[in-house]
Amino acid sequence: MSLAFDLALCAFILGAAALAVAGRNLFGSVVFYIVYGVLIALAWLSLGAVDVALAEAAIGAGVTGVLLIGAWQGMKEAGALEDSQAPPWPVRLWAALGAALTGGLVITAIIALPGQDGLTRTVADEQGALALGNPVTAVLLGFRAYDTLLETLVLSAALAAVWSLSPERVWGGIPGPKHVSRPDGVMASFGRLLPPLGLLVGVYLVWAGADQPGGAFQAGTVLAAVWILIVLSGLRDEPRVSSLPLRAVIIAGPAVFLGAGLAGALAGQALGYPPGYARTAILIIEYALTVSIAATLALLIAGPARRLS
Amino acid sequence: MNLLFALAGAPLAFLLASLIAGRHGARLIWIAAPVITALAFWLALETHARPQGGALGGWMPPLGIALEADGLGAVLLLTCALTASVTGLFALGRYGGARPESARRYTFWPLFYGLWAGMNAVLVSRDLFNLYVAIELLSICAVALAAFGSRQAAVNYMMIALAGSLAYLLGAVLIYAALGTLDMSLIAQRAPEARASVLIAAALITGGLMAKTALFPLHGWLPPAHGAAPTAVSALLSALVVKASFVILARVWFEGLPGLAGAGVITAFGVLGAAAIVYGSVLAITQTGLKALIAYSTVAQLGYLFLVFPLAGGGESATPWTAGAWGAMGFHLSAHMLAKAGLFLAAGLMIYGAGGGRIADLTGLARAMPVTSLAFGLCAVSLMGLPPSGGFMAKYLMLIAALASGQWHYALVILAGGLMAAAYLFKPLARLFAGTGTPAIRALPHRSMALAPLVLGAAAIALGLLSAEPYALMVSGLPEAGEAGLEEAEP
Amino acid sequence: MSPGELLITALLALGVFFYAAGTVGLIRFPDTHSRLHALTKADNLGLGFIVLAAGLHWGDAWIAGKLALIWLLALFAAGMAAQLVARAALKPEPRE
Amino acid sequence: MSAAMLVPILLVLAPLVPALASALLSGRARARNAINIAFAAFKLGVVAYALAGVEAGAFYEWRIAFVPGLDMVLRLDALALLFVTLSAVLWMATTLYAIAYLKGSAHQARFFAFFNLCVVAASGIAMSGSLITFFVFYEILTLATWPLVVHTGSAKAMAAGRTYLAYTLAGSAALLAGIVWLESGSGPVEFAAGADLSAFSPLAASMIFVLLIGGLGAKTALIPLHAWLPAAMAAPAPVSALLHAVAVVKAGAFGVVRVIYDVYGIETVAALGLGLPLAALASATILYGSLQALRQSDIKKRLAYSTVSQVSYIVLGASLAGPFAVIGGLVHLVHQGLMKITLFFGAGVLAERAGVTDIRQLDGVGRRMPVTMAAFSIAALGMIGVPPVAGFVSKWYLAIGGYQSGASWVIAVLIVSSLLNAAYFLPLLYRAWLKPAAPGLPDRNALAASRTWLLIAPGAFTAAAALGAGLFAGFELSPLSWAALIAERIYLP
Amino acid sequence: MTELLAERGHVFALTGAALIALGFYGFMAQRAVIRRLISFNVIGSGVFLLFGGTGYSAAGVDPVPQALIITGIVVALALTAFAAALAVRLAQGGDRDDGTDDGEAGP
Repeated sequence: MSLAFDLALCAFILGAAALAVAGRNLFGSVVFYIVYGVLIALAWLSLGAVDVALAEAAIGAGVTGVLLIGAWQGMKEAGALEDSQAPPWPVRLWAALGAALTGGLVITAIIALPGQDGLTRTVADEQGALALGNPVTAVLLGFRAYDTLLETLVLSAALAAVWSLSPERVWGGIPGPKHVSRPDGVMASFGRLLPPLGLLVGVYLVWAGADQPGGAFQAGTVLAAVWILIVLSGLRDEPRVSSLPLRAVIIAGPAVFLGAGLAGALAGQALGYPPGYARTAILIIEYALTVSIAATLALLIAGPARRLS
Repeated sequence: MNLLFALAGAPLAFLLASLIAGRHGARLIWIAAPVITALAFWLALETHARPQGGALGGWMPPLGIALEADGLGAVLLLTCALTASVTGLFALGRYGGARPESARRYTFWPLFYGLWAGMNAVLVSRDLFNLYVAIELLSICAVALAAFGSRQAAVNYMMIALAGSLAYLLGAVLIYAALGTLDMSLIAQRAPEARASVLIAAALITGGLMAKTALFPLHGWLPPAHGAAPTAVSALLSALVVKASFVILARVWFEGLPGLAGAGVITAFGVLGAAAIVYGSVLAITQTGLKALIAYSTVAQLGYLFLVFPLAGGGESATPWTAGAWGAMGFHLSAHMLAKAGLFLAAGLMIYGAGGGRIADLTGLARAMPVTSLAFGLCAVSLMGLPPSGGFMAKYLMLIAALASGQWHYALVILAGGLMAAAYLFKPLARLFAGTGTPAIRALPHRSMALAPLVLGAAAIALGLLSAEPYALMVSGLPEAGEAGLEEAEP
Repeated sequence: MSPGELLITALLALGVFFYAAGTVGLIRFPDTHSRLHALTKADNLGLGFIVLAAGLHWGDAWIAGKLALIWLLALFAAGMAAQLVARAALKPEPRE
Repeated sequence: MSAAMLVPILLVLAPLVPALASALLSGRARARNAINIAFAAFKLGVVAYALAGVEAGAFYEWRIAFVPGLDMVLRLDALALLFVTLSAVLWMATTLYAIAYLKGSAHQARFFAFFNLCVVAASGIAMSGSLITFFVFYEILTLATWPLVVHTGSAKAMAAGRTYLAYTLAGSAALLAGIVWLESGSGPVEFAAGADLSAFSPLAASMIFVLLIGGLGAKTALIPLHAWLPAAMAAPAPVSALLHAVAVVKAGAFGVVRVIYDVYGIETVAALGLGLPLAALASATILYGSLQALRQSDIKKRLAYSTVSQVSYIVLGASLAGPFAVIGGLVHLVHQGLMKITLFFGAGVLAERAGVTDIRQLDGVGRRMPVTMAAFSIAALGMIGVPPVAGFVSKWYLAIGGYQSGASWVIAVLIVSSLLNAAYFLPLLYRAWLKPAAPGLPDRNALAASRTWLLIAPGAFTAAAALGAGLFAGFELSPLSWAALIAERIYLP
Repeated sequence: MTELLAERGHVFALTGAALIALGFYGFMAQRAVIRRLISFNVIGSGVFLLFGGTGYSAAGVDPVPQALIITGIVVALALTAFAAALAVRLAQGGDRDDGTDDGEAGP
């Protein structure tokens, strides 16, 4: 990818970001944010970080975009959309000054960076012990597995936090609006056609994650998208918030991961995998994580419980 | 190192268990409290011999993550375990019992264990990015619990938390870009190589953490959030959450970048700390609502912690304990943790009993609720820094460090802070004793709920009387900058 | 420019032309439905030509197959999105 | 746990048991009173044992480290024992008195809990062997006495509580400032060793001294820090008795004595030229207190101002160099305690039984309540300094001390103050004994019926003790000889 | 070629810095929560772009930052999800709205 393409891409990114941040109409800003997310994914592709590009496209642009559209919808229904009045000029001036200062600081810091060669070689040397081809997965689930463990728990805590906002009278009910569609219409037929393919792609992403770009989070997002597709096309309704199997699915991934960590601790090396079995252990954890992440992301998008029927 | 992982992992396990336990989620606290406190106590015993630590999964930094707990970490883990256990048992009154599952009764427990796990994770880790994820887990649980009270306050808290975490993340990213590692001990070794970038990164990290610790002038979000939250939640927020970001700040400056802090930075911390003490106390004195008063008291008490930066060295005085200010920070952190949680729990009981949140409604409650009033008194004694409490030991050691190093202006601020604390804490205390008749109060869900603040208050007082052991533990394994002071310590 | 490259550039030009047509349609047409019509038809066709051009450029059947699959999925996505937007546009604005 | 360590712990912690018992047995008054009396007696026994021990040169000390190098020390030296004996004796008397006085009134459980806590603090102050220990118990005393001052909960009591807190907490801040400044330079200060002031310039040492004495002055009611004492009269009588005669005021004076003798040492104080200004301040307080007492018509307010002036005798004694002044100051610590508590017991009985709170109502009370008024009169005469009551002994030694140390104006001050004492006490006695009974006074048998011996006996006992301390001053175990023993140990260590 | 490649890392790093400044402006200037969330995400992706850019070398982006960025993206998602839900719930119900809340069932 040539420098010219990069510069053009960066220009587009900055343009999309400016429109997303300072756009007049809120819905317009949200849409431009999604465009911005996709462009950032392109930037990661141009940098050769395919894992991150996948994550950014799926989670950064995709799920966050859907969340923001959902929030916009919620605000519209609640009549709290008082957008398009520009903030008073002193605030804007101070914000601009602060932004310039921060930007300047960061740029001077970047320029003053010594040429650091980072840990690329170290990861390459060490990842043999985990028998994993993909260095990113080796870091995510091997060297810095503790970060990833905490992160999955952050997701579960976020879900508990979103559910804590449910009005008491509908607790135990179903999150999200009721979607209905003509039984044989386009939505219903596509809703039946695409999920198997989505499932296939998701499973492939996890399986490939060990040696090529992919992994639990990206796959989880794809599976969550499949779930949303099914619900959106009215084929199935969201599960009740209080259903036990749903809760079991949510905690399955983190529980397996934490269990592996604690088992390692009992065996003398916390979060350490038994020599030789590292790859299998990591794959098991990844599969469990994918299922839980898919469920958690879908439920985060659906939001707090909203209706009982 | 396995013990440290277990200490961070145990609350996580209970988080997951409470997610699936549904109606019986509340009863888990009866298992969680003893288990985690026992683990923390075991760690304290181990750390007494030598600081505990090790690389997770066997991968040494800079590649892997190293967990480490020095004396201060062990004491804070134990105090945090005690406070969280007692507050958890107290919360059974509202979020437990045989009642059917409700949104709040169900989601309180995972958020409670998430908060506890976040605290433990912050106290055991020395890796900048790992601390970021831990403090995010802590923040999301804290904001969600604050939303149990006032959602508007929770939104403001969320915005500040987001800004703070971004600034911290940016700082951590720049440090990795400059030094190629995120582990504090390695950062200390490599810091001089890229002074300019590391300084900018440190400024960003400090700004972010100051926002999360609600240090004056970034404290606006704390009083509404802590004041309006339900009792158990405000106790958790004021006692535990604000301390985690301070501990990270102290670790970053004392262990990560010891030689880097110029005189200007250190005095800035001192001045901001002093301003926080004065501002918080004056605001607390003028409050009419009891919980608002206690919330502003938190803003003031946090100011004391920031005085440790200028006082760290304490000068090579005749006093045999030159590490005074580091020990003082340890005492202040743990005593405030116990006393503030106890104070909020007692205040919650009194407000529930008297049926009104204003200080004027408390008239004569000492007669109607003697045990709760005694607990309120004990906690107030520690917050005022009057002997024989842990708060007094902190104040005493800080004063010694201030005068031994010739910075007597900080001593004046500390003494004035103590007097102002007495002013705003005796206001409700006097109300309790005023009036002649015994006011009618609403019966508490469980008679034994008043024991929770009493245990915490007694612990705060005991920390002052039996202070030799905790002190010895706190100063074991303290960073070299903690003893020689931020400026003198060469990295 | 060898004949192969010539063909690829032509296809790319054709693709870009259709995208431009779709955008013009988006700006000019009065109501939502006609705009939807323009967008789904023109852009997808444009995408088809670009996919064809890319396939030829790399010349590897495996990559061309994957690109075709991507185009197919894009069609599905565009179809469903059009359905949703149309249905949202039809429904009277919820009582404000 | 050898006896050397057990005795100090027992003496300090003994009252904790009745404190907890009172709090928990809020229902059964009889059991609570029994426990209170039992433990007061038990403490007296331990004090007697300790007296014999220290006389024979035994050494009682208990030590626990706050922080390595900074120890909480409880040590029974001669000076400590003097104050502990006084507090034990008066605690027994006040317990009996309080039981009778508060019979039937509300919230006794809380009263006795904090009452015993005060005694813990007072004995802790007496036996503290290091400056930090002194400060810890000094503050516990403030926290324990405040609930007693606001016990009734009336608006007046709350206002008195606020004033009390304002003065004592400000004083404690000054005291802490002095202690920390001193200890940051000289390391932790123990009373036996005293502080080495080498690290301080004379000016700094003097400023520290002013801070310490200023901090302690708040509780010693030196002017201008005395305003809380008259205001605290809103508290019930046993509280005023305990506050003025035994605990709070004496703690301040005892602190001044400790600072002068054991922290700075008499020669340093004299060398820094701090002795005379302190003596002047004490004399000013003596005269001011007496003058204010003259103007009060309420009995308890008059006694309060009298306390303001009497406590400064101790400070005067301590500030004058010379063995006699030392003896005079220390022995007045005990004598003033005995006499003042009798006066307050008497005032309490008058107010409780006969409804007499103002001087004008005193006419003819002597015949109606002979025992109480007799005790009251003995104590009043003692305060004036009429031999053979104890007051005379301490004033006599103070006069000699003043003369010996070349400050002859002290004798003038003592004479003038004795005259003033007479001016504000004699009218009370004259009205009580020589005036016909006022119409409003309840008649003899009404008083006889409501009179319980438990209310009157403590006053009589303490009056007899005051008389005894004067008559048998020469006796080997009397306060005077004990004070001489202390002075001897100070001058010939 | 290599310094050009390294240069490309810096292009994206500087873009990241610009995005941070842009997002900072948006976060500080706006009052509506949804808009501030958009700015938050812009800053977040800017920081990650900077992280990736500075970690870029001839052998591609350093895998440790890549892993941390994926973790960071997921954490940012969790925060955005909760913040959005909180903002909507505040807009719907006001502050202490539903009386049906299990109320002051205890202190």
